Amino acid sequence: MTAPETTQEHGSPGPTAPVLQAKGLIKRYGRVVALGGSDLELYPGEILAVIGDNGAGKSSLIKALSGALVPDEGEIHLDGQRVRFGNPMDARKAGIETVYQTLAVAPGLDIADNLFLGREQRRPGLLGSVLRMLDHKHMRSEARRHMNELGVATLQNIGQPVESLSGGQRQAVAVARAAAFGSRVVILDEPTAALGVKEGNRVLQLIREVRDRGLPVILISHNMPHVFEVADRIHIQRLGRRATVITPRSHSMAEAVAIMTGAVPPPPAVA
Amino acid sequence: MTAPETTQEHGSPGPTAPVLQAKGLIKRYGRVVALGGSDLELYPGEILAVIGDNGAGKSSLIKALSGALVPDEGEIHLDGQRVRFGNPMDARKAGIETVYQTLAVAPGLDIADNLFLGREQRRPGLLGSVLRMLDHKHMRSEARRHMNELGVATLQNIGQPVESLSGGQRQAVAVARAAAFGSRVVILDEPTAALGVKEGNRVLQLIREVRDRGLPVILISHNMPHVFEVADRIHIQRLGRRATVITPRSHSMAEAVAIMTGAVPPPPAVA
Amino acid sequence: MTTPSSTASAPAPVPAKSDAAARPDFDDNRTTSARARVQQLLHANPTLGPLAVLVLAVIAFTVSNPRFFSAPNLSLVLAQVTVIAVLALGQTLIILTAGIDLSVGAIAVFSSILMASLAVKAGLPGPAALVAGLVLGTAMGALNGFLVTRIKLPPFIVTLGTLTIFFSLNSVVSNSETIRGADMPGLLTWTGTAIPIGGFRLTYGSIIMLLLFALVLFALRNTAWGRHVYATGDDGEAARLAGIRTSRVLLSVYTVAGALYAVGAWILIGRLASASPNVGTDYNLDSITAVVLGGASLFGGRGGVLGTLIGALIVGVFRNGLQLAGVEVVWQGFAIGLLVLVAVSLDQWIRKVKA
Amino acid sequence: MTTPSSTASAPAPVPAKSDAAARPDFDDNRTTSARARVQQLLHANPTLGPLAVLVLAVIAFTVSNPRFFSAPNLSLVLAQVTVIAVLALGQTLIILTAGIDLSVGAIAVFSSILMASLAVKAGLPGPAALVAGLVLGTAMGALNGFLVTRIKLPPFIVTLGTLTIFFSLNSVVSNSETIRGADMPGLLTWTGTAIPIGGFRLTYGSIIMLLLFALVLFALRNTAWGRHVYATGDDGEAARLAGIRTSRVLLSVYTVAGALYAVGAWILIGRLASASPNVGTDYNLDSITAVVLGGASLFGGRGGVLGTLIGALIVGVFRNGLQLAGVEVVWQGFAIGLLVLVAVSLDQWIRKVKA
Amino acid sequence: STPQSSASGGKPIVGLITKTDTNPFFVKMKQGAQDAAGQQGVDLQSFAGKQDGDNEAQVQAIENLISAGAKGFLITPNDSKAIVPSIDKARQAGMVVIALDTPTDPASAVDATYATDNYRAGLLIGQWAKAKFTKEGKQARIALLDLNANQISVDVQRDQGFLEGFGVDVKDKAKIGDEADPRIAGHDVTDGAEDGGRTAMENLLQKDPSINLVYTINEPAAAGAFQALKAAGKEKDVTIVSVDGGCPGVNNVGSGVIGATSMQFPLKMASMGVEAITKFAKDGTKPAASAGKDFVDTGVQLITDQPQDGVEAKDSTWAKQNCWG
Ligand SMILES: Nc1ncnc2c1ncn2[C@@H]1O[C@H](COP(=O)(O)OP(=O)(O)OP(=O)(O)O)[C@@H](O)[C@H]1O
Ligand SMILES: Nc1ncnc2c1ncn2[C@@H]1O[C@H](COP(=O)(O)OP(=O)(O)OP(=O)(O)O)[C@@H](O)[C@H]1O
Ligand SMILES: [Mg+2]
Ligand SMILES: [Mg+2]
Repeated sequence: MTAPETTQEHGSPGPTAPVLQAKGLIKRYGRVVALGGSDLELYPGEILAVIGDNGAGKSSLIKALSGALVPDEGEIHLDGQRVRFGNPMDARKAGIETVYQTLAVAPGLDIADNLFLGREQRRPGLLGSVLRMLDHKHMRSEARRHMNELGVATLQNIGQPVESLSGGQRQAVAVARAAAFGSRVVILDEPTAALGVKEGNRVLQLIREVRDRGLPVILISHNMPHVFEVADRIHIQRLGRRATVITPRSHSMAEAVAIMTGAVPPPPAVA
Repeated sequence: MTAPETTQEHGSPGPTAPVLQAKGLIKRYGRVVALGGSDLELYPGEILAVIGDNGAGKSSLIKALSGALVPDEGEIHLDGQRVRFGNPMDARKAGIETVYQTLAVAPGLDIADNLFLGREQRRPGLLGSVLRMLDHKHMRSEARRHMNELGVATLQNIGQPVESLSGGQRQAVAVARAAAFGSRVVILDEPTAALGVKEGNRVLQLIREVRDRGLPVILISHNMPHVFEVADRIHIQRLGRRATVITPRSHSMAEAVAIMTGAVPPPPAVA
Repeated sequence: MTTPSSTASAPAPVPAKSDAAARPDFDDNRTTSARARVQQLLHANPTLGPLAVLVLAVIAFTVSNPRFFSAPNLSLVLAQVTVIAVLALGQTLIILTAGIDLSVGAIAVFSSILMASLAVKAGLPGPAALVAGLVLGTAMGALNGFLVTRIKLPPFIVTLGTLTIFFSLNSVVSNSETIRGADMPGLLTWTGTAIPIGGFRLTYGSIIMLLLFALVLFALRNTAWGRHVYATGDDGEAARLAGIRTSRVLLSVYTVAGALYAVGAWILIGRLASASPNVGTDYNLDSITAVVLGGASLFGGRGGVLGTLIGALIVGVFRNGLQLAGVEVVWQGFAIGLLVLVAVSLDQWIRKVKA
Repeated sequence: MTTPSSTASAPAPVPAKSDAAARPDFDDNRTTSARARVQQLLHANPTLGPLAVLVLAVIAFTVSNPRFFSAPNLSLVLAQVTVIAVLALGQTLIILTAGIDLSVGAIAVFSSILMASLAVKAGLPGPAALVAGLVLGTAMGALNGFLVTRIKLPPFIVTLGTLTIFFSLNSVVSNSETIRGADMPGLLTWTGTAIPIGGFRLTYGSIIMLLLFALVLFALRNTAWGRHVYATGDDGEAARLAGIRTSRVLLSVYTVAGALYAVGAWILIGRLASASPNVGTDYNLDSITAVVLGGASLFGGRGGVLGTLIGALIVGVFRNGLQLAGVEVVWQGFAIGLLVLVAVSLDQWIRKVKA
Repeated sequence: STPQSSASGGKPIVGLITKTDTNPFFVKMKQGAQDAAGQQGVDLQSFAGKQDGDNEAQVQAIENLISAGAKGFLITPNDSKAIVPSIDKARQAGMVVIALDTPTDPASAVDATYATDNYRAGLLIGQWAKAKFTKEGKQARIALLDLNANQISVDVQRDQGFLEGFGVDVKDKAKIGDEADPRIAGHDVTDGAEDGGRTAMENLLQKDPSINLVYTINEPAAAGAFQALKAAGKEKDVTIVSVDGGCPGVNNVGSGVIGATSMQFPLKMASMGVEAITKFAKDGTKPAASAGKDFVDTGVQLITDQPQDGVEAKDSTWAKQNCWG
């Protein structure tokens, strides 16, 4: 596990500008308001947790950031530049890699194919450059390595279609993909929900490693111990808006939960 | 929360016969072995937790018990009688109600329709008996009540199709259904994975209430605090088999996790 | 029970009051803009898209030839779409379950031949011949359902197979000969009789058709069976896990569809005043087109019978309107193709507003 | 960082050794029973089912008439399925993306008319007419793709619309007149030329067909594009979220399919030694049948081109074999329907073994 | 026809390839051929296209007949031009080929053609209608209910023959619908079946309610058109003419549904054809075309119960004894 002191560095947004910023995002579905004017700031090198009740709009918020939904109103800024993501590919090109709550895996393809989907590796030499032939062998062995890294050791057949995997195995595939390929920002929507204790911890470790590579991470989770273990700052989403931002040092878990559920009024944002 | 002493009563399997029993279940998929001879006993009025690594075969085990998969080998006994479930309807008729990890909701139908799927309520009087007309209004208000009971208060429109719900809201629908209709055994596969802190706790409470109604419950969860909070006994699944059975009193969480991941050899089963 | 470790992840439930206090933000009945209200309307009524297309088409054709919007011509359009509408009604049920029925034309035509042959060649009295034809048509639908649910074959293949089988039995039974309505008992051709209502002439066949639509609409919306049909088509595996006997639902759907086709056969005899073994080659594509124009998804679980009725009317209006507008036969195909594309684009565009 | 509360839910990672120790239980290479090995084989090769059906059909027809299994007759069957096989190849790509193409026949026939008209009526030299025809066919496919991806219409509706549009343009361009192969440049009819190999006569058209299958097989299995086609068809929304430009994939698939249909048109000219505007009405159903018999799912994402080739051969073998067996025309439809059902049941049964 | 006989070559094989196997005309033709084959002691193998215009199925049928070693075959070509290369192949393989009902293009591609003169069939009903309208002093408003949009030869010949007979300038004789005569109210297609006939008639009537003369491609289309007229209450004022001579059609002439129809003789075509091929199989004599025409005309007979001066006709009583199905 990373030493506690490194966390100190990351936690402070200080004078640095946010890498990714959302301003007043609104998204309605008919009568339903998923986002009612939501803000978010993500600073360089930090792990920002987003917590909130079910239906608070967490997934909608990060979907807007990753191009999976186009907000009705509001702005998104990446490195200070206003960006408009029409689809997930735009965000991905900008270096934002996302694990969606619904996982977004192709059920009939196998683990390696899913891991490398959209980023397939070609054979070296003419076979690859002229015939554009895929390097199945390499991708399979890489896939096995990634899955083992996440502690998913019960995987018996790397060529299994993803639809036949257990819930946790499937989630691991999605997480491994994001961790391996993020280049600017990594967003994880409930990455440990279906994971076992060991596998969940490996993912937390991975998140720290990604942060230590210099990439800021947005982590959505209902697991308070996990959140308080890795987050530098905690964005609390409530009823489609950001209620406040706290840190694991400024507030306890019980306080965070109380703010989240509306039991106590949100304190002013930290920092 | 229920008083600790009531738990004592339930925990002891003692001389009573198991309500539901699995013997040597085997399920293979091609080269993959999902269940390698798994046993399980569920005693009257207890909450039996099933824990295990990702891919350990927990979901496969309960799918066999609920008729969703037909094991290649092995026997299932309900109240001492051997039963064969060819499909989920058979198990359901026998009073076994299940929340699957994949939720098994009809995405295009709304919350009320999903809650009452297969158990629709008809209008009183001739409209119901002759025209077999559904009582939409009643089902909707019941649905709203069930969802509120689970603490899912952010739900804005009870007529929303389930596919447009947030992850946690969707899970709440599945849990509410099982809790409302189980008559002999209730099985829950990761019912709190996508739920928030408050909603998760409500589900735990609901599980206890179901148990207090006299129904035994099987709870699969990766959330150790949850498991240790409500379980009477804990079945540890490992590599497609039952490794052992412990209780929250006999072992600590750390010990349970160590057994589950294979870090320490499984102790003999308690009781 | 409340151990220190569990507190962390499981604080005591908060008072419910706080939720209620926060509710106004999300109130269902907050004042909405006009645009939002249109959106809501469209959201609640997916048939409004096809309906708008139909209305636009009627307006356009009326402008091009005012005779189009006359009572006699509109009765004609209704009579022309009646058979297809009934067949499309059965097709809708099947498409709702994520199936497809290529045998609809074969079942309808074969049933009409059976009714007429039993009456004329075998000498059965009218009611007996009619009932026998209805039962046999239903049985053909049930055979499809049996093959889909028991042998677990894809509906496309099942109905492709039975399509050729029924058509070939049809040739054998009819000897490819038309039976004239004049030779049949009056009951069989009764569906073609029209009641004049002002300048409008409504056939009994059309009345039966409208009643069938009302019946199926009721069953889909207001009975458990209807919910099960949608659930089965939406996600069959989920429905099965939720305890729906999906095989039974599918079997019932194919059987009901067969019965509807057989009623369609009766209406067909009335419309043509004959039973001809050679009609109906386009019924498959036409019925599927009506369903899809009506907004249903071929992937199942989405759509409804009102949409199908509108879809069938759209096709009928196009065919009739183009002829009245004096479009050449070679170009009529072109125009219909174009109009179908434009119609569905329009519908898509209308739907987009709501998303 | 290691607070007491987190220990409970997050113990230190366990040494990896313990997993390895437990592994033997689950070893991939444990000795397997013969039955298990058959299961694995079927699991890995879903085309074995259709293949078994094909082999059984060949055996049955050979028994009923030994002439069936003669080199001349087998060459005939191959030549007879060549056009449908090429069209079904394009159809496979589209069905893999969960689409369907009803315009396949229209594009193929219209392309053949365009090639022939450009050569004979407009006087273009053979290669120019051929290339122009190929480009125009590709453009027709691209138009379908454009409507599917940009206007976001369902493929069924798009291709239904373009089907009628292309067929009616086809009538206009051809003036409903057949163009004789004798009047065309030799290049256009070259595909019908046969090379004798023993008693077997292999046409250049069949060779092109086999090469195209090999090419598409390679592309689907070994290129990123192939993976994207499967992912898009499997779950389009998931693929989009995973960062696949699904619109671009779909557009490419419809365009490639159009190109394949245009090559099919060339082979068609060679086969019929003429370009006739009136052929091809069955190509839609036949090509879809071949794909489905080959084991692909109409819901997308499952299936492959080898299965399609076998599916096309099954249809060809049935048609030819029944005729040689002396089955009467009226009963041939019946027999083909029955055989299709039996074939797919058999395939289903073979697959069941593996589940 | 057992597989053994065709395989062992006991009886000579004769093929019959019709346009479709659902049209009663071709069903009758097949029955005629079967009867003749029974009498002549040959093995008849029949094939059919799947619908009008289906050339490819006929090409396959020819290939299969070559493969089966047939002596010759009878064919009603779906595409007169496109079928020629396949017929050439068959003749090169030593088979004798006879076109039935519809000539090939060129007609010399086959050894002989036994056909209805479809143009004449149309001409007769045209002349009859003209005489009737002239006698009654009525101005005609004509609706033409054709087969389909493909302008296939039978469709064109009957349509243009009718117009010619009625005295309309048909412009291009090979093209339906290019006329500019104001008496023509419109064209529509029927697929030669009742439902198509009814819908087409309904729509044309809406377009022009004054229609009083309806040409139909065949009798099923005529029956459909009549229902449309009846529903509009116009069945008394409108004259329908048609082509075929099938028994239901002849009955419709008797009951006044159809004013006049041109009867053709499919049974005769078929039996003549089978005899000719059997003769070739026995002694190698090839059939020859009748002098003056490039086909053997099997005749057309106008059937009507309202005979008109100057147009030779038989009545429906005679026709009922001679109708073919
Ligand atoms: N496509 C949609 N149509 C209608 N309502 C939607 C749609 N998507 C989301 N919503 C609604 O928007 C609200 C916010 O949903 P969102 O998925 O963002 O919640 P969340 O915070 O991620 O919840 P969870 O913790 O349960 O995942 C919910 O009330 C949900 O029902
Ligand atoms: N249909 C299937 N085809 C092939 N393998 C399967 C199938 N279903 C399950 N498996 C395999 O069986 C094993 C057990 O799966 P199961 O879903 O029972 O695990 P689990 O204990 O529920 O895991 P999790 O905690 O991740 O939900 C896994 O390795 C999985 O890949
Ligand atoms: Mg969410
Ligand atoms: Mg599981």
